[in-house]
Amino acid sequence: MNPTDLALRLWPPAASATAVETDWLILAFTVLTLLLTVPVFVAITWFAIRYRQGEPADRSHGTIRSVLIEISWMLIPFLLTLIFFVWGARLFFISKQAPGDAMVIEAIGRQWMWKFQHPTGQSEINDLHLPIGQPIKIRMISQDVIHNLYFPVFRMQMATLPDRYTEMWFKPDRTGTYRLYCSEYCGTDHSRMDGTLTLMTQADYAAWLQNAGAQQGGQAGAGRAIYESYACGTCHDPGAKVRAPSLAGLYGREVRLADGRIVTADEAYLRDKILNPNRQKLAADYKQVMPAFRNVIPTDDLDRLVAYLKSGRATAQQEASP
Amino acid sequence: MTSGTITDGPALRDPHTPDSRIGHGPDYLHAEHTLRSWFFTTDHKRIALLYLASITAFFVIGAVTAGLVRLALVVPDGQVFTNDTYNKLFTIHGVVMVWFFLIPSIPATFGNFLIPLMIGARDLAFPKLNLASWYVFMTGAFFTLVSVVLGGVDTGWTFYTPLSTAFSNTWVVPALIGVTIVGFSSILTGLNFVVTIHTMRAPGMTWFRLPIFVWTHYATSLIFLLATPVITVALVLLIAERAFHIGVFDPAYGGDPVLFQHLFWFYSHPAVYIMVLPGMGVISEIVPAFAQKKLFGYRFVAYAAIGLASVTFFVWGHHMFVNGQSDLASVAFSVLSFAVAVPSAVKVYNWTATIHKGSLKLDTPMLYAMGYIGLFVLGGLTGLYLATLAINQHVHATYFVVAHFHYIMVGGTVLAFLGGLHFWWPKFTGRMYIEAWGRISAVLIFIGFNVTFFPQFILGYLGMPRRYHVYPAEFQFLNILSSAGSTILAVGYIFPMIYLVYAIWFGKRAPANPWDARGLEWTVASPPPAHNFLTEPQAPKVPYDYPIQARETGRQHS
Amino acid sequence: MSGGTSVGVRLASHFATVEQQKHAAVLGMWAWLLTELLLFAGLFLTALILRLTHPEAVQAAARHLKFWIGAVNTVVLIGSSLTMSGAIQLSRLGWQRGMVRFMLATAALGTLFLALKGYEYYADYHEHMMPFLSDRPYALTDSPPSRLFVNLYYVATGLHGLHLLTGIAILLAMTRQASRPGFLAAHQNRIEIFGLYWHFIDLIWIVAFPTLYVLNR
Amino acid sequence: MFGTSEERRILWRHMREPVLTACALLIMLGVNVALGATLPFPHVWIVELIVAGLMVATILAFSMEVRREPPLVRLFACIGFVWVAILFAMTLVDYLSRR
Repeated sequence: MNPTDLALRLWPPAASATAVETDWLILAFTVLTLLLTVPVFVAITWFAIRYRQGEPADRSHGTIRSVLIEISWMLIPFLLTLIFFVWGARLFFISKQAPGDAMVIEAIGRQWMWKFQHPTGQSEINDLHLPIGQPIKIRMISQDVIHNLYFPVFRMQMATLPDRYTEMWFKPDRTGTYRLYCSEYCGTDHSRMDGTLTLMTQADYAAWLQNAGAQQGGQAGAGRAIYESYACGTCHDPGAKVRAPSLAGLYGREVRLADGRIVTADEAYLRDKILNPNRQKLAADYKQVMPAFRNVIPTDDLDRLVAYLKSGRATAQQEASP
Repeated sequence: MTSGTITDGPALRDPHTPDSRIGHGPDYLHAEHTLRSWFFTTDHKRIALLYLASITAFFVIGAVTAGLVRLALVVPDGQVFTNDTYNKLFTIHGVVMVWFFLIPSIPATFGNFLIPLMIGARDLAFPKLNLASWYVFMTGAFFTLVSVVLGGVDTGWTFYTPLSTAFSNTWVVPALIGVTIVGFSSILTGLNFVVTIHTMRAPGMTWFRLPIFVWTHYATSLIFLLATPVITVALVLLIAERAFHIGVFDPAYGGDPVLFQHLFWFYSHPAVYIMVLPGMGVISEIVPAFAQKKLFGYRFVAYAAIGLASVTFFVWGHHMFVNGQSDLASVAFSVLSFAVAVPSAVKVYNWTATIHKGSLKLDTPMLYAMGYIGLFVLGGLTGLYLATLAINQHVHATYFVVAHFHYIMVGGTVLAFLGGLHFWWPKFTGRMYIEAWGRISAVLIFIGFNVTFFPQFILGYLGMPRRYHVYPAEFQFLNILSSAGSTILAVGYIFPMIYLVYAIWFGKRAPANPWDARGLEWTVASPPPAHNFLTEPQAPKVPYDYPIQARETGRQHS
Repeated sequence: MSGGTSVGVRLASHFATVEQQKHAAVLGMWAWLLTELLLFAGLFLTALILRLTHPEAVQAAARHLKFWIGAVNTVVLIGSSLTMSGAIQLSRLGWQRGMVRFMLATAALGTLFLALKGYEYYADYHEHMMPFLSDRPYALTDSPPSRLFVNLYYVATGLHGLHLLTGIAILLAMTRQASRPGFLAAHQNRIEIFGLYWHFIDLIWIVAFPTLYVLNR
Repeated sequence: MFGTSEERRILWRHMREPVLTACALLIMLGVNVALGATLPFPHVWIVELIVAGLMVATILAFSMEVRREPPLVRLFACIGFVWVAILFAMTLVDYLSRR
């Protein structure tokens, strides 16, 4: 389906269970809104006609227990709307907890384009192809200003920040071609930072991956090349002249720092150490000699490098060399 | 008089109000005539008119840029302007409308003019400071206009980092300086109001005899005092960031851009109530006057103003649900945002109850007030949609948000401003405008507004992001509808500018109390004498002492 | 020392009573101080967030601040608060000349504070601790986030210094007015109001000194 | 400067409170400086913060004479700190619960 098929559309398509539930949420909320507002509108109009100056009407007032009235119209609408807070918060938390088997897409926003990388290494600019029936987690970061990756069809968006990874996940359940946008204003060509989301069956997706045939070998494979090109091995390979911590099997291990703390070498740690090795987390028993790679290594290269370090290959590679 | 056909309008309906002007000294407009007597005046009424002229000029700038934005969006492929020009247009629209029209609109004009009159004082507590606040305002305006003349700003009115500090190539610093300075004008106005309301009330004018207008301005002034300095310091850091790269908000050095958003919204969310609360005050004056009935639930409405001004400081994070804020913070801010519904509901239901069994006159101010109630209710409830976490994940930063806050700011503040302008125009100028024209433009504005902004709710839910110059073609129909509505709105805005100004010279002379309204401001001549009260003002025993009253006693009223 | 002159406040035309006028002035100054407090609170909050996000870098930066100059400066400001209190007390007694001397002492202590602060900036400059100067190398380049704290320190102390400078200027202008006889008879409350402002600048420094110099060591 | 003993007596009567206030502030400052210079135990910042809070309270209550002011002024003196607490608390909810 082409998104431009309909000149006037009044409801957006939905392609995930969360999106459908969000639609129900807003519809139910609208019903409540109407219940709360229509009486006010009708009353104002009716009073305006009925009690116009000069109209003969009964304007006498009996005793009014105004405190009771006030408290009831303060609390009843509030409590009714709180139902929607709870419902909305529940959906929000579901959308924050990605299932463990989610397929991870790396996304990078920069002025003014999106770059997506599939777990198998293929990457696309602005467009994104995804399989249905499979939870998908997008890990994203920005290279410059704050962007915001927005998929109306999943009723979902999340900011990409320049300094840390953010995530969102969804499970597409309907094929088709839809839109994706940057929804956080990001400068001159903000409105050009959009693209097409294509949802396809698992088989079609596999075929597409074959044909797309970008860099094979995946993130980690590409990362090995990065590792070489930045000559990380000069110091970090076993037997190197400069004494630096071995990176074999580093990922996930506990590291003792110079100030006595113990931290887990997670992804953020690796990333931080590469960009800014001298910042705060000097590993114990080592001197500070590594140059900072902030503003040196592009974000996508860094992602691949970290993926390489995370993969078992770094271990195997280094243990193989004498 | 040209208005012979409509002399039966409500203006002169009440024959008993004596024209107390007769036999006394000149009114404030005619006390002096030199230019100097205007630009160096310390009379709160003249300063109010200086503000009125200035913010009207800024309203025109803001409205023209809005018109150009709507013009650009008639076509989806962005062929009217370059992207850069479009971005500058909506930035100017936002900056000018927020800081140079909406925030000072009602407080600096009506508040300045009416608060001393309503509480029975000769002036505000610090008249020179009041004049100084106008000069500070104009200085800030100067810097902002300089940035526009030099080539404009393209950051959006929110100035998010690091776009505004490290990436934009436009005149950000002069615009930031302008906004920083104009904040001080707000602070000085708020300070003056707080002190005046506390210390300058006439003998017998206790807190619960004050009009709600004064209560809402008191609440607004507290926000001025407590919120504005935080954005001042945030903007100072932003200026330092841009000029010296101090890095506090710059991720390149380890700074956190989200911290700027926290500081920004700590002010800018309460700023919404700076715009809304004074409007609620205006409506609370108009509705009882045109229903000839005591305001229902006076104390609750008064407390609700203070309640809104306090609760609003706990909800700013609902602007940041998808901006990298922690989930726990998002949930906390979400539930607190729902609490805003309580005092808002108090206001709306009490206005409706006030109309019940009143004796209604549907004159221009009342038409605006009824429009206000309807649009404010829609704007407020769609605000709850946005505070709902799951819905926000979808419609954040889309046209749904744009529609929502225009329902609050145009449907709310601007309609209240226009309603108040018509309600007190006879008091300001001593002249009546032509009622028929007033009613026509009120209806035009209501229709034009809804045609302009209701389609934007749909556009937003369909997923059209805001600040998009080039947009997918399937959104074109609704955008054209919206642009068409804006032309109706524009006509509705132009009419009052003509007939109100016309009335200054050619309108029928207004009596002291053309609407048979209660409140001390209606006991003095129109326009008021230079020093407000010729005799000691007598505070009423009961506020809103209208003929029709709903009472606990069950006593009958006609 | 001559005995006290009469003490009072001249009524401005738009007030009904002198009491009302004095009350308005005190309340007005407190309202202003509210905004000042929130203004500096934004900076202190930023400092706290920096400390939370970059603890080591902030400590490294804070250790480079001139702790002892900061401490001495705090003593100077506490002293100036004392002399300001003295001026207020004497104004109530109507001892105008003594009051003027106390005011001059206050201004002198304020100036001493600024002078010490200036020396501190000068020393920082020499030690390459001015990271916001783009053409001058920065001492702690190995810890980029430390520059955030150091820069924030300049913004905060600069803003405080600006307030102090304004205070000294107002104080000197008032001293000039008060050197003419009859000042206290017409404007005694100006001293009280200004005293609130001066003590408040002191208060801000009392918060700023631990926030910037002490807590992060 | 203050000639007669009578005048000195009056002066001292009026200056006693400011002088005592200043002494108290200097002592508290001394404690904070000593703690800051020696760092005797971890988390000393808690003590330092409490001392700084006491100094602020002392200035408010004695130097600025809040305790002699009417309730309205006391309210104004407090309300600013309440709002600072709102600003800090709500912002920290975000920063302390970030992953």
